[in-house]
Amino acid sequence: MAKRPAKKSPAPDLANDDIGEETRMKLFRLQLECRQVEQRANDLFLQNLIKGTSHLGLGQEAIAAGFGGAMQSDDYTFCTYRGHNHTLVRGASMTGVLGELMGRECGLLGGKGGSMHLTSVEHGAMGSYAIIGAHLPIAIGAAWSAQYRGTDQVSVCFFGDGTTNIGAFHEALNMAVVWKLPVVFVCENNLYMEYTPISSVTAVENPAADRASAYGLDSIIVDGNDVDAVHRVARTAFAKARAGDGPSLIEAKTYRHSGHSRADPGAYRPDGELDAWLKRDPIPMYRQRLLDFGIGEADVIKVEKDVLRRVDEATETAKASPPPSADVIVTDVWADGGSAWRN
Amino acid sequence: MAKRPAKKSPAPDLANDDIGEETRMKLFRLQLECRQVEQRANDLFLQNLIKGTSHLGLGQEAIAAGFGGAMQSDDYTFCTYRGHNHTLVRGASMTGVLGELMGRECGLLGGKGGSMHLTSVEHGAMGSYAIIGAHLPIAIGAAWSAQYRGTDQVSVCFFGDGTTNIGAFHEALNMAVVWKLPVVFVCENNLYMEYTPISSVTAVENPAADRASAYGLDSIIVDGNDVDAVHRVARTAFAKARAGDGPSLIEAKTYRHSGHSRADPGAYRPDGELDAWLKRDPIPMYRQRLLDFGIGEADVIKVEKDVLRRVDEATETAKASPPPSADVIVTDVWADGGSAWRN
Amino acid sequence: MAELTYREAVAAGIAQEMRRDKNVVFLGEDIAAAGGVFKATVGLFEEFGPLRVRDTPISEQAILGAAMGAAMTGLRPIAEIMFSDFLAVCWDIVANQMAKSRYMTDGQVSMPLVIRTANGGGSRFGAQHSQSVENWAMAIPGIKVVAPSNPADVKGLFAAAVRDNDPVLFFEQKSLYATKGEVPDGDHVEELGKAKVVRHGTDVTIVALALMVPRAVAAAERLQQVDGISATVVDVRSLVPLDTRTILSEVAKTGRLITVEENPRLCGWGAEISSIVAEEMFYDLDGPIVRITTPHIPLASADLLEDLMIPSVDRIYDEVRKAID
Amino acid sequence: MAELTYREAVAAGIAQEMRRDKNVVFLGEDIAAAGGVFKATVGLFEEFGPLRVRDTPISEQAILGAAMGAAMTGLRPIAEIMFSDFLAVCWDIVANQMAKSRYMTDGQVSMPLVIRTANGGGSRFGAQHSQSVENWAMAIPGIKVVAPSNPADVKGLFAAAVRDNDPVLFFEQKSLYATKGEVPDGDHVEELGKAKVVRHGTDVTIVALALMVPRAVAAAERLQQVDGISATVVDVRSLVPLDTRTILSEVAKTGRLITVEENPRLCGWGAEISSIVAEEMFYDLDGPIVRITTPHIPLASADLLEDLMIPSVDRIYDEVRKAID
Ligand SMILES: Cc1ncc(C[n+]2csc(CCOP(=O)(O)OP(=O)(O)O)c2C)c(N)n1
Ligand SMILES: Cc1ncc(C[n+]2csc(CCOP(=O)(O)OP(=O)(O)O)c2C)c(N)n1
Ligand SMILES: [Mg+2]
Ligand SMILES: [Mg+2]
Repeated sequence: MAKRPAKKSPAPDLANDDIGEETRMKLFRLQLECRQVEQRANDLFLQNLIKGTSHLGLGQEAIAAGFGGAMQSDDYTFCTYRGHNHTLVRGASMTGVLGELMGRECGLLGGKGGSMHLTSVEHGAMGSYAIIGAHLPIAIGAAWSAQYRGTDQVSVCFFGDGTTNIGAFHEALNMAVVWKLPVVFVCENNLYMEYTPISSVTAVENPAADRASAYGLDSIIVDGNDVDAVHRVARTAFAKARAGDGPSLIEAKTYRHSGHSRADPGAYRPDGELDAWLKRDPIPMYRQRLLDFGIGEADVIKVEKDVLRRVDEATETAKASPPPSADVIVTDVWADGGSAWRN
Repeated sequence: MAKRPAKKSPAPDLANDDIGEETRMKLFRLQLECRQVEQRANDLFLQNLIKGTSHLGLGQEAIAAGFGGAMQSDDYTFCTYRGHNHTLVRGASMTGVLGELMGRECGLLGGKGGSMHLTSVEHGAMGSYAIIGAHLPIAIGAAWSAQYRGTDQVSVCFFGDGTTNIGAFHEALNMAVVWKLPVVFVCENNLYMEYTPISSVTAVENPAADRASAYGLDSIIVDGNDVDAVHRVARTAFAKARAGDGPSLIEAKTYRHSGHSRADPGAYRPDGELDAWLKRDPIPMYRQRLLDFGIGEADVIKVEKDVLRRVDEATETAKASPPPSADVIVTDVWADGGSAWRN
Repeated sequence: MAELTYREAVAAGIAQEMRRDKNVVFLGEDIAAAGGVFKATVGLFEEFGPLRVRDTPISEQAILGAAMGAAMTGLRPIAEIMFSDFLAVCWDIVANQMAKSRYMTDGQVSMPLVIRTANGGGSRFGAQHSQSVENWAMAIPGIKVVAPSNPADVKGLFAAAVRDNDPVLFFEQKSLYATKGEVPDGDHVEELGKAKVVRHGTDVTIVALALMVPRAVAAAERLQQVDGISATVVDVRSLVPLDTRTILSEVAKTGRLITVEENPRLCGWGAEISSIVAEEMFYDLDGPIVRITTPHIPLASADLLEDLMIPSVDRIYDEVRKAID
Repeated sequence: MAELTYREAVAAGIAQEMRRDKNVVFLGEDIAAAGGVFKATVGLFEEFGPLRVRDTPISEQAILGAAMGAAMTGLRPIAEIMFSDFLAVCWDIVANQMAKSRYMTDGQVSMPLVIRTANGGGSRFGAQHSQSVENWAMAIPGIKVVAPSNPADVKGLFAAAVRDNDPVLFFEQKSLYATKGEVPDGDHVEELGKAKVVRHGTDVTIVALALMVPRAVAAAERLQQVDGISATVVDVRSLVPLDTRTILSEVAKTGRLITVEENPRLCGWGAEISSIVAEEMFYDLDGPIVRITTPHIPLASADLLEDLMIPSVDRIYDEVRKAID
């Protein structure tokens, strides 16, 4: 675990705790699962067991956990190539995630999709999309479907700050509002596109929040490193969506601890920036909060050990899984299970 | 000429006239040229002399004239398929415009482009674009070029209300602001896309103006049927652009008198809507203003006759022009003048 | 049987499927209240109401994205892209998303949707509103591609497209909207991936699609009458899946292949079929394979120029005769 | 002569042109301060400064639109689209605008610009970051299409592309970035539209592009050594303009044609070349034309699967041998 931050959290208002111990433990566990799986993924890179690219969300776990922890099991998640966390918090198997990164048969996608496309439809994780912007309109389609079918499902769409500058963002936001769809757009503002600071290419300071009014939406900014805060805005937005009151656009301020992708050492970051954000690492911060709320350290350690054990097991299972058989190349292009384009 | 509106204009403040007689006469003449050429185009349809589609800007002339009258000769205009007016006000020949609509050799584009693509590069009319949104990013490119070359040219981009909902709008606005480009975006809000009211598909009331803040721009709305008002916002925006202070986004409220295109009778418009707007027809309104400002009716009539004569002449010349020779099919795909894709 | 226009058959096809299955929904620009800019969707809004027939903003990425997200979650959307040229503004959703999601997710994601669009030239709309882009779609693995040549096929192939569980790009030829033909009443469903031999001959096999089919047939009639050349005409109907069996067996009978495409020359579907035949039937051929196409040039708008660019009956007749001589 | 990587040759090619002509400007995502995500543009920002080498937002339509508007008004922009798959999000600007404006305006508009983009597979990036889409571009009249196979051609063809007055899509193969080769010093300019015969043979002509060229050459060497089959290998280099003269004359010498494409099977450039040969050289052929391609399936990401999909030396060797037997 990373070092606990020096600054002590303010004393919690125990009487006014709107979140509660059970949810807190869940949010902690979800964050930890993300962190441990991704750190393991990083180790597996270094052992050359992961061949393709990979985009870690280290440091951004509070967003995935805060929203994921507020979802119903039949809600829909749409996320990006930086989507390990969002997929995991829906309940997708760690083995499936690590296996996919390693290109093994046990992978969530059988080795066909890779790190950038994690999907687990049975868990509502409707896909990780690797072309910037595309999944925003797709997410509104799932929300439209829920609305049409008369369910109370919500479609939640995660994307980065850089994504706010592409056309599909604009089209999706407008149509979602016009059709009053149950969709929640979550911009994870980690200050950078790949290597370029978002501030150098964006006309406004808050790339999502300052655009909300262009769609008649409220401007919502949340501390993306505070899982409680994230959880609260999530609950509010979901309630609004389920009540038929339409979409929300939320900007969560955060930071990624590693480079953009596996290939990136992150040299473009000014000195001290990473350190400052490491002091606000969501996981040790939240661990401290649990203790401040009177949760016993033994209980916390139990979760930590349990998560680590499960990640260890998943790693071994995934490592033991064979590479996909060549036969799968020709399956599942079409609904009939095959790939024939001619008779 | 249409009937003069019943309501008398307020008495003009002659002492405080920031526009002046000469400019006023020019703005009047420009509007009239647009009106007469397009009415002629309509007549030519009915005579089956125009084969393709055509999108008239009848009723929207004050916008083309107000901006066109404020441009320098080396400024750039980018407009849409509804671009006859914007092309004419830059000085493109009436014969070339009518000839192109009729598919004649004398057409601005030699019959290759048609009504939707009028262009006259020598007059700064850099093209009419028929796919919604595309020319907004293209217009920023011309502005970037002017900025890079250190000229004081401005790039002016006209588009409709419906265009504010497509992705390219968003991308162009953001990049124009980030690069502080000398570009002026003019949204002609005529209340409709093709047949669908813009209000039914847009998240905000003013499709352009209510989005300005999403790019850190001022929200500017102008009466698009009042050429003086249009001319004033044009001058301000151009001065800002030439001073290096970046783009403007202007929403001009207006109405098209005819259907979306030749094929459209406009049956979707509520009863009385067209009549109400015809009372605010920019051209008779402006004619009255000229008289109110003390300009002699004889001078006004002289302009009217002169424009009509020129349109008559252009019509005859265009009619007399042969259809394009088949040889032109294979010219000008490439810069070498030809179309060969192989040796 | 009723005589319908190609345009009416579109509305009839959509209505048939919407009546059958309430998960079929329809979205696009100006398609609802106004009945579509080609008047091909008249009456649907009135019959099925605003929840099932929805007007959209001018946001093609949102239109197709919405269709895709809905298809992934239980609906069977039909999306209109007004002119096929506009597929370029939302090509990512077609080529990178719809086409690949099922495969990339190892079959987890289902994508039962249809994109219908007005394709092709002949309306003097100029280079940005007249393209024949069915070959763009054929080049993308994971998309089915259909292009009917007559009203009965419009209805029958459309029904098949809606009932298919894969994304189908359905190309309607603008110049055919006003043409008429007999259309079977009631539930009329064709099979995707079946070509149709619309004329039987012995000397040469002409393979055509959409607007090129009636033109090829007319050229074949003239070849018969004037030159005594007997031509088979195959209406491909579906580019993906492609009925190579029918094409190959018809070529085997005549020993000669000529393709007639509206798309511009390079990398058209005619090249694909030509290359299949050149690879698999080389020894059955009695002469070169000839492709008749629009030249590899943007389309001009003036009527006279446009008519010279898109293969006409005259040109098909001339080129086939020259090839067979 | 210096030995450069393909990646270094990109930067060298851009630098050469920017030094020569101050109207050459360069824009794209992460290309400036960061030197590009493939490190193919390292040093340019430092040498030419922020006015000529500009980082953009993630706004591909704005990137290409800006390039187009600038090209129409006196500049000669180079635009980067990071991965060629992303051309789908800005395809309208390429296919409907850049490609058609000169023609539609009867030659009034000039369009001297280059789009460079990382194309193709082999990096285990999955179906949305590995496509070989040079055939998308070839299908559009009005776009020139270039794809170099080695560092010298990168520099020489890039210079030609920048100096050309038409829009050029310049495809760099990702898997070649790390490969090395001798590159002429100083002003090095090749001609667009000239194929190169990279190996002379007598039994069969193999036509290849980009990454398929070194693989075809390796397969040809093995065919020679193991089977005594003597293969010509033609590096197409430029799909538009296409050097049919060289291709046809090499096919005439061997009587057999095999194309090797990385793009998925349907409507690839191999089909186009096959159909040209089947039409114009039918009587010179001694056997079927064979196309070797990636299957018509989205690319899988796992290394093992991806390697089985893209034509390998082994597969080229096997298929040529089988065809010639
Ligand atoms: C259309 C498109 N353009 C460019 C890219 C390349 N790309 C991948 S991630 C990325 C940066 C995205 O930044 P942001 O949205 O802030 O997300 P983050 O990576 O920070 O999570 C870019 C430019 C892409 N995948 N798709
Ligand atoms: C990308 C794209 N989608 C749709 C169309 C069809 N279309 C042409 S004009 C038009 C309406 C445009 O409305 P608006 O921007 O308000 O301009 P107006 O016609 O009112 O001047 C539409 C939908 C198109 N040309 N391009
Ligand atoms: Mg970011
Ligand atoms: Mg409008």
